[in-house]
Amino acid sequence: MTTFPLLAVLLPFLAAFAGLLLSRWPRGRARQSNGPAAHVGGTPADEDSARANRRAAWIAVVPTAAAAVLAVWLAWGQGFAFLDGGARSVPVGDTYGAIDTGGVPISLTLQADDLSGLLGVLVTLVALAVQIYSIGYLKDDPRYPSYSAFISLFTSAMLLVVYAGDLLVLYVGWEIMGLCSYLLIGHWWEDRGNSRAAVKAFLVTRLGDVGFLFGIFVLGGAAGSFRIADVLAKVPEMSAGTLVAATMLLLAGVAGKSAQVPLHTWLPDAMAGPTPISALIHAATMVAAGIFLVARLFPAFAAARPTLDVLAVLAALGMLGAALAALAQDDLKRVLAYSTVSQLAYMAGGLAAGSDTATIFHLITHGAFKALLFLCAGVVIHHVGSNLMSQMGGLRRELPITFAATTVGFAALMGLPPFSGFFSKDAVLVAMEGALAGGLTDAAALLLYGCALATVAVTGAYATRAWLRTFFGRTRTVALPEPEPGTAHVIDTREAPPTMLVPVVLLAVPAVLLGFAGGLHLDAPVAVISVVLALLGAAVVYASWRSDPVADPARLLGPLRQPCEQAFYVDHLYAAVIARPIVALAGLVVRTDDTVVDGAVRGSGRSARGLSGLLRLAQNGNVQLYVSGLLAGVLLIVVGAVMFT
Amino acid sequence: MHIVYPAVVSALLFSIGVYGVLARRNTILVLMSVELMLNAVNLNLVAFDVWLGDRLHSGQVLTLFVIVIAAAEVGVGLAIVLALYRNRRTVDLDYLRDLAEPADGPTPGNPTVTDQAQTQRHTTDDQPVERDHGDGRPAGRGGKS
Amino acid sequence: MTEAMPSYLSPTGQEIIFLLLGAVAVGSALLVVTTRQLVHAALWLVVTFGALAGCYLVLTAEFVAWVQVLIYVGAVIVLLLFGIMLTRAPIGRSTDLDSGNRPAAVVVALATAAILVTVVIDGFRMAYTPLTPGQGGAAELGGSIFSTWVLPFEALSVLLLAALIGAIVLSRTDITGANGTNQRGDGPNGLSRTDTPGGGSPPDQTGGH
Amino acid sequence: MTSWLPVALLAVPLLGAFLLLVAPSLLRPILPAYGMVVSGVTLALAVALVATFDHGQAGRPQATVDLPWVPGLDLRFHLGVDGISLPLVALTALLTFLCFAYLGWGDARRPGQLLHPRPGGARPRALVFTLLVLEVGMIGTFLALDLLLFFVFFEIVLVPMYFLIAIWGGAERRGAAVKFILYTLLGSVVMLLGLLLIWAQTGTLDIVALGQAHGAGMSRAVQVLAFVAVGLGLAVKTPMWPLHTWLPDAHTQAPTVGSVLLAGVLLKMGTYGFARIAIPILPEGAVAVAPWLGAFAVVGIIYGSLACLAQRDLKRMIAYSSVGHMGFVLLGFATLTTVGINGALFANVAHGLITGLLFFLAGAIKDRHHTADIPSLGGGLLARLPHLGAVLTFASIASLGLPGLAGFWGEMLALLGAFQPADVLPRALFLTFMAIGGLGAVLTAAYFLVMLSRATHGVPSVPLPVSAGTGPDDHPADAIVRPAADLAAWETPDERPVAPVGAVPEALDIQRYELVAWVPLIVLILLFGLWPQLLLSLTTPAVQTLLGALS
Repeated sequence: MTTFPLLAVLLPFLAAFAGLLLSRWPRGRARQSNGPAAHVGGTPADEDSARANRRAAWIAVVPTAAAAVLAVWLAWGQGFAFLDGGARSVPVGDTYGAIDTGGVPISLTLQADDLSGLLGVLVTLVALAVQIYSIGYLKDDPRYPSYSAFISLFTSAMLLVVYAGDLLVLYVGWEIMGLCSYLLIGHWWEDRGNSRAAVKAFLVTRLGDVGFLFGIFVLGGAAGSFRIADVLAKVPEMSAGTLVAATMLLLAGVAGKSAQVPLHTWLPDAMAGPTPISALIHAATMVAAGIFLVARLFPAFAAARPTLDVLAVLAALGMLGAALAALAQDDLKRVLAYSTVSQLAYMAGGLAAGSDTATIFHLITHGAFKALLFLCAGVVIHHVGSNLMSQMGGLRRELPITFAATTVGFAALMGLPPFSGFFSKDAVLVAMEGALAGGLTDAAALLLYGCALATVAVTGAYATRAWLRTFFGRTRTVALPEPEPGTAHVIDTREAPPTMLVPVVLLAVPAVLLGFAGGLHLDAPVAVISVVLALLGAAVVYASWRSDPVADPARLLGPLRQPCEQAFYVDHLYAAVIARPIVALAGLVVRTDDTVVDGAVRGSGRSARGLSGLLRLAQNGNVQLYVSGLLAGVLLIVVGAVMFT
Repeated sequence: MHIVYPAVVSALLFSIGVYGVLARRNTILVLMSVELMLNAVNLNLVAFDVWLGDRLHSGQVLTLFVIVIAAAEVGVGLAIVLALYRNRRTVDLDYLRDLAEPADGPTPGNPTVTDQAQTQRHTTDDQPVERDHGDGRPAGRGGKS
Repeated sequence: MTEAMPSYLSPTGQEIIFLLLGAVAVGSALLVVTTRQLVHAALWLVVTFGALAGCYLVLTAEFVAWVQVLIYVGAVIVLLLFGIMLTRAPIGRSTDLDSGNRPAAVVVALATAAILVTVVIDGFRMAYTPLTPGQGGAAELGGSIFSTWVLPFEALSVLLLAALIGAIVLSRTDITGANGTNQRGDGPNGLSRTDTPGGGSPPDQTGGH
Repeated sequence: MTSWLPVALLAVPLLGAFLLLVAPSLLRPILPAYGMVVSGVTLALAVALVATFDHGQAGRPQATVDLPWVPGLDLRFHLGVDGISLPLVALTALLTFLCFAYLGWGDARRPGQLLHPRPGGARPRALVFTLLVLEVGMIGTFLALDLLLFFVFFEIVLVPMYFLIAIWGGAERRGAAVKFILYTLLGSVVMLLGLLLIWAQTGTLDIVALGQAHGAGMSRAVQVLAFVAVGLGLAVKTPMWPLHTWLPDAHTQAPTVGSVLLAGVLLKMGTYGFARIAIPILPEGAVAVAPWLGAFAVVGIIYGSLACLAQRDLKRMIAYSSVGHMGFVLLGFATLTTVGINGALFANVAHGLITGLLFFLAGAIKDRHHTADIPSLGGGLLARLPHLGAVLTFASIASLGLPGLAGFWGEMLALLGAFQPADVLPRALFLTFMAIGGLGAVLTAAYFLVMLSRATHGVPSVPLPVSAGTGPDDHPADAIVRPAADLAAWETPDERPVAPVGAVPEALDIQRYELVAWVPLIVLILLFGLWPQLLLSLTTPAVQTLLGALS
């Protein structure tokens, strides 16, 4: 049992390497001969790449399934005790060695306690769903083996973060996740837009991670060890200053990874990656890592009051701004991306309010229904061929199963009663209301609670808008271009291949039932208020949609629409304030390096040659000049001799 | 007889000779100035010989030898001047600038002479030597000027 | 020394003659190096050497004086005049006899003069010797040359021979040099040769002018 | 202990080089194999040295040889190896062997393999001779335990590297080679003055004795002066920020093998000098100069990263990245703590492996496209040469310091050292250094990813003809020419004007000789990345003895 965390981490890790190296091995002719014939179906190249894809699929899915089983077993061992605040059970895990850095040692410990058990289950299940889904989604993609390998690598990195017992081991997993998100966002790197989005994602998270590393240094320095258990044990003895500094720096990492306000700009652009990736990485797991970290080190954060206030303010701004932005987006995936930013800010608010159990409960339910929404969006996009909602409509008849699943997802997102979202959001709202009394400084608590309620309404609005514009209204059928003579269009009238639909249905189940796993303790007034607000938002959008089904309900925002669509021009601000000046500075550095520093070196060479040039002038061939010089020299010597002897 | 007088006279003669050598343009005048310097030396030798009352008269004997050598020297000097005149049409020292450094000197780009570029030897002759044309054709016969 | 050393500032009769001759020599030497006419320079040189011969006489070195007159005035000046003639130097006033190096020359010359004169005066202010005639006669010198100085004398004759041959080789154009090249251009008598004489002289690689 | 190993390590390459002079005709036909054999034997000896090394006492110099060399001046031929120099000796032997494998594997006719005589004269025999002499100099520097012997080997390295750049280099190789050798010689002269000052003050040249004495017998002023002098010489070689301008020129003009050894080993000799000579022997000097060293190091990090961001030439960019990485190493040394110096030594070895691989790749790309100018590569390397693009991505990610790969641990420990510098050093100053170093790490990630996005991503905008097979067994060329319509679909809003490439690139993906040279590096990068304890267990005890009073 104690080696399960290690196995859970190692299995996907080995799967990644196996997928990368073995999927096409032995290197038959497949690799070389994907020549022009590749586009005409049925050539040996296609069989080879199809065989490679099948083998890569198996290499990817089986280890993830095994890891899922291990994770469930571990969580079962911990008794799912975390959610109902039960007694913290004994963590299961082992230390596999220590790195002696000469100062604070790094110990390679992997352990699963109740919190990480839960997260482990969420990660492995969503990863399994996405792997299976991707088989159908990227059926004839030549780079599927590397894609599935990177997903396995991501899964192992996320599990490393979840099961890490040492802060630096957690940091290693943390950064490898960033790398995988870079590689997967840039999966279709032919289009430079995707490549740029990937670079942006990596750099913004990397900026946050530097702050995160410094936070770890502060904690490690203060506690004398990087082990999480030791750090948490030493928290009461740490000075307030160290704690605030450490938690604020950790907050930078959290903001980077969980796309919180200052460093959130990368998440909407990350939608350039394939949809399963958005589902796995940018909805359920990686973005949740930040929240998980705060929950993991919650005693440290709880003791640092100023940090919680800052977190509350950032969360408030984040949730409302992102929700409004989601209301004005035309791209379905960007709507869901901004919705994720908003929900994460929601969870951050929950943490700031002082309740990590409610937050983790909402994290898990959100992971489930947001992954569901993304996978459904994938099916819709797969069917329509474009992300833009303006080109969708009336799909409820063509995609019945997806319609049902999406309805469940949006209902859970809005927090309507029977679905899981209602219970977890309610728990967070209760925590925020509780914070009004103590926990936070009054202004921050008030702002937080106010924004939370406003966000519930706006969430209802954008969820309904997306729902209506996608599945209702007139179907905009786009005529396919005239087929080349002799070939006919192969229309796949079926909704989506089973490999895509099965995960969707599977994920719909927790989206509905997960709410009841949280112990069913409801707070009536808060629940009623949230449902009323959600339905109010939905009603307003429904009314404006009813009046003109074709037009975009976002027109309700009026003058605010354009800023909301551009997410309040934060991107342009960063580009103008950070990106462009750095590139200009780089150009300046190269110029100065060439003229000043190198100039000095070349200059010294030139001046030496110049000096020699002067001396050469004396060699003008005039013999008399030489003799005069000679005699003058002799005279000087004579004078010297006479004078000094 | 105070030895100071001949010594001063010879010193003056010597420096006049130095002036002549350094200032005169015509080579023959330079030779004359050299003769002057030699005579200054001779005067000195004789003066000191007499002053020291040398039994071997080494001073005066040396003066004789110097006179002989001076004569030989003028002979060879003038032969050189003639050869110089025959080749250069002039005997002015100012125009004989062959010892001068070439104006361009080693190109600043690559201070060391690259081995590929075959060094074009500067000839002392005014007439540039016909270089071997790239296509291996031997240099054409120099036209008579 | 027998009588008290007279200061060099009050010269006796001999010294006055010597000073006069010295002044003539220096004056004519100055004219040699400053005259504008080339041939006058040679002639002033004759005056200088004559004055020097006088000086030798005053210093009781008769033999040297006569040798001086004989060789210097007789042979060297004549040779120089021949040189002037052969290089067809301009007769009469020619303006540019002084080269660009004149200022440096003046400085160096004055410096030399100043140093030598000061050192000599400082060193030999008190040096005085009575002149006894007859010391510099031919007999005396002959005896010493052919007794103690025989070896240099013989060496000198070899030197003269070498100088003679050198001068001949340099001045004759039909004697080929070591690498088979000979200086083309005008022959010994100064006439510029218009074309290569027949096949006689070897093909010229250095391409004369 | 086997004290003959260090001598053998020097003798084998020297004999190899000497044989080349003595029997050229005999060795010419088997030249590629000969190079590999000699460097292979040296590698085997290095591995033997690692195996027989007593890991328990890594602090104590082992396998020492101490023979009188110049009795008059009591100079001693004193060799030995300890925790600090062992990894570097092994790294040198490995990189040299990989260079020979790169040059000579297979029929040695492929692009980048200079060992077959071709028109224009690649002078293969001279190349093997130069590389072997270079190897002697490099290994000697790491083995020397006598100041003058260290200096002699430090100088021996310059001459072969000069010829390597001047003869087999690129277009303006002569200027670059001259600048390289003059700049480094100037630095070395200043270092020599420092060494002589130490010799004059203490009367001994033995590094081990001086190290244990920890600057006894030398006043503070003398120690500071000597540290500055020795430091300057080493800083030129490292290179430290203001003294770095010889590096980009040398690298852009050096041949692939030259660049690998220049970046992989020669830069390490500068930093090794700090660990072996400057800090242990002149502790008070080190304490006085450390803040300045830290400042220059940090400026170097930012300066190098910014310079890389605006570079167009791939090899020049990697050269500037070396300036940045060496900034981290110097920052580690400046902290004067065990953690910091451990980090510096780890980053040293990691940089050798990673930048060695990067320069192999840059050379491979340059040999295929006949240009290293990133825009004129036309982008889309992953489409045209997928394996080469994949390895380039791997190397770049390793170089930007991704945890799990070797590049991370060195930089992280250097930053950790800067977080808690030696208590004699100003804490606030080093915290700002740490912050700036962190920003430098972000900038490093920025320029590598921008380079990757420009070079490997996008659609190859240069149409690929059928490449003329250079070898009989060459597989039919895969002319991946996408239909024009498809190209138009992917609008490529690349902001860089893409200049059409003159000579058309050959579409040969990774060849066997390249695989042989690169796989060991990749494996080692992964190994040290996943399990850094391998290296840290060696350097930690050695660094503790080195710091002595300070730690």
